[in-house]
Amino acid sequence: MLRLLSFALFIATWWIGSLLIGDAKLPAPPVVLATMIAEAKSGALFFNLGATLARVALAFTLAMALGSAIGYLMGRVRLANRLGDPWLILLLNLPALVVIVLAYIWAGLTEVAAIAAIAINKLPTAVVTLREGARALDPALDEMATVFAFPRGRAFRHVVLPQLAPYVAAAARSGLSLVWKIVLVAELLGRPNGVGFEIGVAFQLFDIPLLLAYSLSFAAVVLIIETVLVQPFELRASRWRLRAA
Amino acid sequence: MLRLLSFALFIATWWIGSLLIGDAKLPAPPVVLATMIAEAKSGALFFNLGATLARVALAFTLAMALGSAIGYLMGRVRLANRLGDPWLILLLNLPALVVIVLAYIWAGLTEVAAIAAIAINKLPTAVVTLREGARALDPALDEMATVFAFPRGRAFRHVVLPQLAPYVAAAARSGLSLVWKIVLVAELLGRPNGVGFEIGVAFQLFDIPLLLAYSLSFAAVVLIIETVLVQPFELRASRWRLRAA
Amino acid sequence: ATAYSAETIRVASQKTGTLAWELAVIRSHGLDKKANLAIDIIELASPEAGKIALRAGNVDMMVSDWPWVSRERTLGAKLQFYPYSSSLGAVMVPTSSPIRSLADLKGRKLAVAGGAIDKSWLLLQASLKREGIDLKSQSTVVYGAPPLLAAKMLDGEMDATLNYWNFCAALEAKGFRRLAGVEDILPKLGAKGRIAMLGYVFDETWANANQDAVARFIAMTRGAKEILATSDAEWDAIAPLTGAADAATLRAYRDRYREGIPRRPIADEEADARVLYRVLAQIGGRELVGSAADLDSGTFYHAIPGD
Amino acid sequence: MQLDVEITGKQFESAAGERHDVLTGIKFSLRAGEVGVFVGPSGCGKSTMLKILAGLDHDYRGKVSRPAAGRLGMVFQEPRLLPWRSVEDNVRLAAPDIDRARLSELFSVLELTAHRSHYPGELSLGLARRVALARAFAVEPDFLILDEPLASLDDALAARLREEIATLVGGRSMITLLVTHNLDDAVRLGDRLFLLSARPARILADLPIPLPRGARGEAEIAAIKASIVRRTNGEPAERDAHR
Amino acid sequence: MQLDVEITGKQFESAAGERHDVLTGIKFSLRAGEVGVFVGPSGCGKSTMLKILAGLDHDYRGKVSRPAAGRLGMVFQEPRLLPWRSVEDNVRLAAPDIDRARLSELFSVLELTAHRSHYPGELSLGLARRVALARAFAVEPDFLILDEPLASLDDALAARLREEIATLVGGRSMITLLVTHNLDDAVRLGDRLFLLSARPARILADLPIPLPRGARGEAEIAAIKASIVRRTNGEPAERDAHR
Ligand SMILES: Nc1ncnc2c1ncn2[C@@H]1O[C@H](COP(=O)(O)OP(=O)(O)OP(=O)(O)O)[C@@H](O)[C@H]1O
Ligand SMILES: Nc1ncnc2c1ncn2[C@@H]1O[C@H](COP(=O)(O)OP(=O)(O)OP(=O)(O)O)[C@@H](O)[C@H]1O
Ligand SMILES: [Mg+2]
Ligand SMILES: [Mg+2]
Repeated sequence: MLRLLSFALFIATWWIGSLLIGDAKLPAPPVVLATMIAEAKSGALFFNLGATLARVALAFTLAMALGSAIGYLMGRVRLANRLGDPWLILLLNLPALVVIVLAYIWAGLTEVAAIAAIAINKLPTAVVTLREGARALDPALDEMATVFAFPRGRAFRHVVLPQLAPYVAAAARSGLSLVWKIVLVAELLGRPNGVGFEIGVAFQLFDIPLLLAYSLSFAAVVLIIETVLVQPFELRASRWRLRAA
Repeated sequence: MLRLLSFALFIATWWIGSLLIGDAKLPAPPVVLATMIAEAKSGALFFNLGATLARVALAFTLAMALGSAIGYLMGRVRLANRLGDPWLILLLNLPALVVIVLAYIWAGLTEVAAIAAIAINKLPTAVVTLREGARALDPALDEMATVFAFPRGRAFRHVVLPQLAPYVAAAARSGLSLVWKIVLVAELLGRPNGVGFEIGVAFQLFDIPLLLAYSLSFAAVVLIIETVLVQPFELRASRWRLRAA
Repeated sequence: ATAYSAETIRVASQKTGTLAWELAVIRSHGLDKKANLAIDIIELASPEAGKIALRAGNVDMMVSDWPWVSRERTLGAKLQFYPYSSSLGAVMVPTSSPIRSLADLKGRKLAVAGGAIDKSWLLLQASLKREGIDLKSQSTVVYGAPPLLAAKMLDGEMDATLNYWNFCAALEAKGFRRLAGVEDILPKLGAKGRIAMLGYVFDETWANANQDAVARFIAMTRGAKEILATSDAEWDAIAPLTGAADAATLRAYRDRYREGIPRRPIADEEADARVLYRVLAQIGGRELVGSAADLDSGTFYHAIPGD
Repeated sequence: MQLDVEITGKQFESAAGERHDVLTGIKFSLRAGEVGVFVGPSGCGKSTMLKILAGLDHDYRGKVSRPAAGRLGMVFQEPRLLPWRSVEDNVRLAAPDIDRARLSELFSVLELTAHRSHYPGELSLGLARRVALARAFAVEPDFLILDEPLASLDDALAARLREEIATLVGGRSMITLLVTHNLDDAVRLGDRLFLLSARPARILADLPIPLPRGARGEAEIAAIKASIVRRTNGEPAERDAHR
Repeated sequence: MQLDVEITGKQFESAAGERHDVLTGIKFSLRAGEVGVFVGPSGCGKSTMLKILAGLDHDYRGKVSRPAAGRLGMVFQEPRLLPWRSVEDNVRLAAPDIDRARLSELFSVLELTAHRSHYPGELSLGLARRVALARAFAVEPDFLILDEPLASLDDALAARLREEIATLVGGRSMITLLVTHNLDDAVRLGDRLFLLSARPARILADLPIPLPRGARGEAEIAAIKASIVRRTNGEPAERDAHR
């Protein structure tokens, strides 16, 4: 309910803003919606959105899985951290553009290169977040698990994972947004389809309604996933936390 | 020591890689170093690095401060979260390109527009991370602070902040890297100097040594800041954590 | 259909670029079949993507400029160039602007597309320098992405813009005044005529191995250019590709495009390129042209029959 | 200065969503200088009550009027120290105005002198509880709440700390609430003894302890204890009433 | 099956970097079926010793040979439950093979039946400690370590749980270590009683309790207690030796 209200508020702000600033600088919601519908009707929206979502899903999963594992290791094993840290900082601070260009040059303008480049861009931020999470793990619970001879899997699932959950959530949310920002660059530079490609075209044509239509479509998809999937799950997973009085 | 070793390993890997792949696809370290030195001698490196660092510093500080505050609020006050959440997801999933273009359109091709656009891109990821941190705060310690009538400032500094520290660290590290990725786009699209501008030039010319020279200079700056400033501080701040047996 | 399979040429094309228009014409008129070529179009969204594609080996041919090709050659990558378009950028001002000549740009806010090493920008500076004006220091220069700067011009945030020809055409259709085209300043710098800055770029070894196919490709694109040069109806057909918002814009695109079809012998093009190369190097385009003082001699591709 | 309590109801909602009563009839008053001791079965609602009285929980039915301007000192059932601050800082943060001499005295009485600069993670549980005690004492409270303050301490130390609490209580005119499972502590420290029922807690008996604290000999204490044990054993049915 | 312990030294390094001794001379053996009780001043090193015996800490001087293939059950000094798992899940995770009937019985003895589905955050401290006890019992251990298992429980419940521990110990041939500050518990449950010095802890006395557990009447228990009190009071200088 409140979410809906807040969403309505957003649309209202936008609309008023566009009235004040002028349609040329900020197209009103109906204009963008019309563009969105036109693109949807032609099938281009779904085609491009689909292509991008597939890339996002792949790169995100890859980077989250690998990044979480590395981050966990670096947070727990001091040697791993010492060895990995300079690489991490380097990777963290390599511009997306450079990584993508190099990936395309080495592996060709292929889907694999694109996804790998995106994943490499996201990877270090997942590492950094999960590393903090692993460092903050409670040793008392570890000891408990050792005493009661929890097998590795059980200890991970029931002792470690719930402690990492907030870090995973943070890494996932900000990570998804990062992947999305970078997939656009990757598509701009070397893919023949996808939202990034269309946004590049829209930018060249300086077609702001088109630009917004594609941007907001993705945001809408994420909004729906959040509302329908992630947040109910999160609510369930954090039920044990006492509501503040 | 170990860090140095790891760093040496990185250079070695790179060098061998460049020998295998060929100089055209991956220039060897000395080539990049020579470019770096040439740029440094001409003063261009420091000038551009300085300009970018100033933007990064400003946008980063702005986004971290605001984002942390908002994230903290959303983590603690349920109403704030409900209201802010759709906006957050939207902001999170707006492509950097779109934000930057819109900022330039509305606020002109100015420094202010660039910094605001970068900050807006980074803001939501800080919010998301700090929100998780605020949610994970220990109510027992809050109660303690209430009972002993800690004034607001003292409670924040001694009770809340140390609990948020790992989240702040994660947000800062991955945030810096995000700001850095985005400042390049902003400079590419509408600033007359900075590393992003130079990378844009290098990219237009397809001059990979130049591309790498600028990218790595920034990474080197961050690496130095990390080694000299951040990590000793972090070590001090987490002294209370028991080293694992 | 021929008994043997047609040779394939992979071409990188920016979706909004003029090459895409020509390729559409080629397709719709079956010119590729007539030339016995299979044109594999790699659609990309940004101009730089073509360079990546060529370097990564995903395409055989892309469109870029000869200063870059020469620079690459001095750095060791043996690329070659064949003229494709002589459409050049222009300086645009609002209709009512008090700016009457290039010299009036002094002290104004000038939006330069493509950054500090843009060829048109360097040439403009060089020509004004001969009049004793150092535009870089005597006016407020704003660099930025071409579409963004065009939009800024429409806003009135800028006094003038030096932009790519297609954005200039769009501005023209919106009533902006063309202060001067870059081709207008070329004679002052020693060029004999309109020069084709843009051309097909490909690997030398590949071109030598596929001389016949390259020749057929060039002839085929000339055919397409001829159609676009003569048929107005054809423009209506490709209108959606151009992104032209209205008929006026489309007309401006058409006229500027037609002007930009290169018609000079390649030797003349090369001679002018030599001259301009020195100008570019002199004005501080070291970054652009690289360390060599002269145009690399192998830059232009000469194996097209009839040139 | 007086504490007037009338809690008619307190419910908790479990994560699964069911509500259950924790407190029903809690009604009593305490004057300054008095020590009220609460004894009741584990899980009956003692800590919940203390939290309400400390002003940490406002979600209950009834009315509590607390000493208005008084300083509050509290020992929670767990130590609740800040893990990232040293023992000394933990105390100083709660009581910034404490003077050096008093702090040293406190640490020495509680046998914490050697641990001043340690972090809580480096303490044994008993040590940590003592730090919590030091913190509560250091604020020089007008209203002191102690939730099992002497658990996890050895008998000798516990006895000495009991003396210390008695001294503190005697020296200042403050209101003290003490929850304990140790009848000995209860009888030696309390002025009024409240027996609580099993959950939902209500006051079963309100037993004043007649002699002043200083005047209680071992014999009197034994007698009072015996009478209490008699009372509590008289009501065995209560404890499992909530099942 | 036997436990042989000889810890000649254990040091901790504080965050500030200073090292201090926590254990010096700990040497004893226990056979299956025996209950060793440890009594010593707060902070002397009891929990540290238990951690070493549980195999959680390998950084000490000396030699410990633990029962090889035996299952270990432990009640830590704090409950150490998983806050994100229900009471029942906390027990089941440690003892996945437990059958329904035994689990229900355990919960009923510990008066936890009403709390099976609660999360640890919804429990009182006493309830949480009981869950920790349930968990340790549920694994049917061969080697049971109890660090103040009956603290924070009311006397009646504590007495009943003491019986339960005695039954468990009597029913299986296991080695039990018990740390307590309650002499009553010590004497009623122990077969051997070890008195520890103040930090650094060493064994001051190793007192066998001659009668079998079942045969100890109130009179014998009082006598044993008295003798122990005499012994501990005879060495008052020890306690502050570490200052
Ligand atoms: N991780 C640690 N780092 C430094 N010192 C420690 C650490 N753990 C315990 N100590 C110190 O070792 C000593 C013994 O601690 P331990 O927890 O074994 O005491 P204990 O006998 O169990 O006391 P209690 O009865 O209060 O539980 C204490 O003085 C404590 O400060
Ligand atoms: N946040 C909560 N949510 C739900 N139930 C709760 C919550 N806190 C306490 N309870 C329940 O309220 C009852 C009373 O808890 P409380 O902590 O007051 O007991 P107590 O008398 O202090 O027990 P103990 O002697 O074990 O400390 C318990 O049954 C407990 O399960
Ligand atoms: Mg309690
Ligand atoms: Mg202990």
